[in-house]
Amino acid sequence: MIAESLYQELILEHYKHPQGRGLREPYDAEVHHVNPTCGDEITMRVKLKDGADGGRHVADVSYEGQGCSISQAAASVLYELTVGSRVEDTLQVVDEFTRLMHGRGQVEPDEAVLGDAVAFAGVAKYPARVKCALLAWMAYKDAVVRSS
Amino acid sequence: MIAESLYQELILEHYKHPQGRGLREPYDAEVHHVNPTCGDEITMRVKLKDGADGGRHVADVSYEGQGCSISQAAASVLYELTVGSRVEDTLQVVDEFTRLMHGRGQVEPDEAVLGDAVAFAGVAKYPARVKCALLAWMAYKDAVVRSS
Amino acid sequence: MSTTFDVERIRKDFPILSRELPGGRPLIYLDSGNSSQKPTQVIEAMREHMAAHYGNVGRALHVLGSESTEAYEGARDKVAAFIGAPSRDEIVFTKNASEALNLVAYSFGNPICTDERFAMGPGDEIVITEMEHHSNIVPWQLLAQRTGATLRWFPVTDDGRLDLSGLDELVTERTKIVSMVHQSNVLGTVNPVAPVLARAREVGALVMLDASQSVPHRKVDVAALGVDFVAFTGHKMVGPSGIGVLWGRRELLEAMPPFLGGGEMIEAVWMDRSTYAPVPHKFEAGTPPIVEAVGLGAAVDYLTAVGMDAIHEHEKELTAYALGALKEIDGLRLIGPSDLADRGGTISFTLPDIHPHDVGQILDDVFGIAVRVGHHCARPLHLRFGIPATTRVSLYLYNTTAEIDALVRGLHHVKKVFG
Amino acid sequence: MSTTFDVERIRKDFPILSRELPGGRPLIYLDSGNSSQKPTQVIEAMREHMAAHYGNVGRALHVLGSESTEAYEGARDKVAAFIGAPSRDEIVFTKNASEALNLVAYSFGNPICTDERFAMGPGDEIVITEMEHHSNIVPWQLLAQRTGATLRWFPVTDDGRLDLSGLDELVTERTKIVSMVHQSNVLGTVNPVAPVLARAREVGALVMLDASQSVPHRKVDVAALGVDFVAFTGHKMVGPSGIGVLWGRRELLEAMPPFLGGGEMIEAVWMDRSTYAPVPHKFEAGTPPIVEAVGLGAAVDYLTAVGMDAIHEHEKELTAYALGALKEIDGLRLIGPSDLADRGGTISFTLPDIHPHDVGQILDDVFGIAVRVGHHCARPLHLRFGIPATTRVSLYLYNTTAEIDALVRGLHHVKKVFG
Ligand SMILES: Cc1ncc(COP(=O)(O)O)c(C=O)c1O
Ligand SMILES: Cc1ncc(COP(=O)(O)O)c(C=O)c1O
Repeated sequence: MIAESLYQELILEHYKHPQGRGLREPYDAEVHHVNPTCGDEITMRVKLKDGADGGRHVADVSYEGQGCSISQAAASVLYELTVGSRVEDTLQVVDEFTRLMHGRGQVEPDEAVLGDAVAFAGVAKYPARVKCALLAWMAYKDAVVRSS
Repeated sequence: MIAESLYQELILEHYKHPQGRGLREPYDAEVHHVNPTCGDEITMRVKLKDGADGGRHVADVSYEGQGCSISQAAASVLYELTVGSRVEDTLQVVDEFTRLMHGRGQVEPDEAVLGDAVAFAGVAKYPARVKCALLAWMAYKDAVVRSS
Repeated sequence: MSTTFDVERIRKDFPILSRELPGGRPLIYLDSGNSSQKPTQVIEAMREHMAAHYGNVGRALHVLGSESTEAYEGARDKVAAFIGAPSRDEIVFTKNASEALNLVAYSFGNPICTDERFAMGPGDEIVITEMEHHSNIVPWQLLAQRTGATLRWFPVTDDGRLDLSGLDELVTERTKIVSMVHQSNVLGTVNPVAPVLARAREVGALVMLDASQSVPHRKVDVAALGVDFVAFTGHKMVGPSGIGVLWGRRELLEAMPPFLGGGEMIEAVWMDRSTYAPVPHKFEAGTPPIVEAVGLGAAVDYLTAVGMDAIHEHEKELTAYALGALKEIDGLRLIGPSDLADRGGTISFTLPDIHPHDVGQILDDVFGIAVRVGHHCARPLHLRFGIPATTRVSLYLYNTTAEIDALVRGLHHVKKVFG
Repeated sequence: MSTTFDVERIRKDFPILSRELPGGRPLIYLDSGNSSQKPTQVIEAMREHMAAHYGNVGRALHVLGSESTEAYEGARDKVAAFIGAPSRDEIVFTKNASEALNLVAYSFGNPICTDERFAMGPGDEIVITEMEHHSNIVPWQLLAQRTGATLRWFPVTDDGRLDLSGLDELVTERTKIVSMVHQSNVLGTVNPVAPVLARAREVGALVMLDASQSVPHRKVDVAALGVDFVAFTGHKMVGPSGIGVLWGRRELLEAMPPFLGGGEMIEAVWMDRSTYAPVPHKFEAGTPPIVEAVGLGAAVDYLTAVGMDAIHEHEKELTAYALGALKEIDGLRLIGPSDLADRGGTISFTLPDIHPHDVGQILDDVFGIAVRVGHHCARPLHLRFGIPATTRVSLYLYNTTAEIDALVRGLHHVKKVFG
């Protein structure tokens, strides 16, 4: 059954138990993104900080949103993959994730970069759902740009 | 060949040698009718008079027009059938002619009423040409109404 | 099921219904409110026309031109008879229902037109309802923005009915037109036309019905309804895409300014001015949807042969069955009337903590069940119910109780996945 | 005939061409400028889509919805590539070329839009030409009437060319848009775009091309042309009725106000306001011509496979042959250029003292030859030449020199009947 490839256990887990959800202070930038075709929405705040290594690090990502399991789980996974990491590294994850989503199921995901986000590989085969998976990630990218 | 039924010898004769053509004085009413789909036009004048029998008679029908052989020949035949006749009788011809034209080729023409106009029977099978055949006759009916 | 109505025989007419989806799933199509499937009779009429009779209409004297013109105008006759139009000349072919609604909206506030009824400016009002499809909202918003007129609307009650309690305050001497949906594409509600029409007549307002969801499903008689304009669309009534219908009272169509300009809608053209063809051609600029009209004519023939009353009866039985069966899904919230009175076979609902997109996706992926999920082009109605989206099941003549059973099984599975 | 171009093989693709007309006449179709015939490839693509893949586009997540969306948006890709559009998002599907022209005309003088380029009022000017199809005249007349702007036009020379001698006086700082036909549907003339465009750019006017008669017959590259808008229509390019195309520069399409309001053209809707979808969807309200887009995509594939250059070459040879052959008809007056430079395969003429309707009728009745007679939706052009109507022969990829021979025989017969 095809659905198995879309609704991975990991996605369902994150949907049912979202990580880092809620809007928190302090933050450098807040953005609100909407997916007009299906009405999914997310409000996301990003707080950056200087790391011990001299680079910029992600101090916190907090969010509120509504939407399908894919869009909600994506935000939860994003929280886990970004908080505590170097900003540049997280942007590399965004790029790799975007590439995977636009690959129509033909792109081999780079697990080393993507980590848990690799569970979304199946979404790429569903053009109508790609935007759901990308919503949080696009919001994140936007918020990081506005934080700098 | 189907065309034979449309382009009767009599129609071609009237087209090549139109009877009563030209605009003449005096007249009671002048009308201008146009067939917008094919651009056929006719200007027609009607002069009525009181007949010896007490009824109204057609003293003259004069016209100028441009258009296809069907529309031009129809005006010429109309001239021959109306001038000198009782107005009521000519209106009966108009009605019978109209009925024939709208009959899609299924109506049996009343030759006694129609006279030479029966040559147009074939036109009824060509919906696009029916308006050509009717142009002069509708103008005539209109002009008679305005003459009274 | 009624004895004269043989749904299995009908299903055979729709080739797509025997299609196998990828992975060997059968197709269970419960999305006819979005667009209906087409019977072989329609598909073949279109193919045959293109393969043997096609020519442009109106303009050509030759055999193909005559055959196409006859087929095209013949479709107009069929549609006129189907909806009880007093005259075939009151049937305007558009590209879809949306164009028909826009055509009427653009008739207002046009300086070209001096008819008082179509004047529109500040102080004038347009009345719609909160349960409209976007296609009966946005054209009026745009009109209000262009002219400075005010847009107002009827609210919707908690059980999905039109709230007419404020009728007299809403429809007033300021109202130029009331445009409302005949049957809601979300709630299934069939709206009462008579009281609104009576009030509109009292104040001299015109009334337009968006019948996109009623004409395909029940006998609609425009003369009996007594309204001024009716819009509907071919693709929802077993006809092709690319064609819609505006019916309007002749006298109004004649008073309205032209909308789209071009070939076929004219009487005579000079460089600096034009005169226009009589209705309906005045509103059909350019080459019309010829093959689509042929298909729509065949669709009307098909629906008539099956019988609109029989179709309506079948859908009613299916709807009763579905409303009953869905009760067994824990927590399912119906958005729309739960009784059968004045409602069609469109059933929208939510499931607690499961987003409709996930419901639709699993139904489709696992069971081949096609439903629609989202706001169904009726976002304001969803806002009114405080929900971003619903799952919508919409039934038609070819659906069966077995398909509803499959739906219920599917919904149980969805709940298990997210349980 | 060129060696790679096998017209007999091509003719086999068009089922209607082997049809026998009533009375046993073969069909000789010389009316493609009015509407072209459809190859099996197009007819089958449409049939197959309806029989196995049909669903509404954009809105549905299920298998059929995805397949239809992919086919519909795939057609957009094909059309974009076919005309060299810089972006697929610049292709707007309309119902025909007329709607595309009206869409642009309605973008001007709309109070909703604050972009200076689309402002239109008294003192502003619109420039067209005397050789336009009514579909590129009436929309601008209506616009001028709505806004108080002034409509002006290029005259036509005796040999059927655009008279550009007054270019600088006609296109001035007051001009907001110049809209002209790329290839005349009566004269066959292909108009020079570059000088008009250069002048328009000097004065800051926009330029629209009505390419209804060029896109089907020659390689048209919108980027190379450099204009702002291009309109054309499916049914003249071996595609179905019910679909047309507007190409526009993205930046302009984005600046324009919405035209038709409704489902699919929105981003979000509240009762009192809406935001709109990005182009091209902003201009595609309601259910689009889905099956028709599939057919148009197949048409584009077909034309591309045959090769637009080969088609153009074939038509050029046919045109040369026809212009030569028609010379032998006594008194025949050609309306349009007699040389092959910058002209397509559309040949209009008059015969002394024989009305075109009679010519067309006899050609059709006796020989099965389909030509078009009348003013071909270009009445002002006919007025300019002082004639009410012409007989028009329009050639396409499936025509042969033998058919032109038959035409010449037919014309001799016509002259005999009226001799
Ligand atoms: C030059 C020209 N422009 C516009 C049109 C209108 O096209 P459509 O009838 O598809 O709207 C035509 C054909 O009828 C045409 O030949
Ligand atoms: C109630 C209602 N009105 C209008 C429309 C618009 O119809 P179309 O998409 O054919 O323009 C629809 C369907 O989409 C509808 O359900």
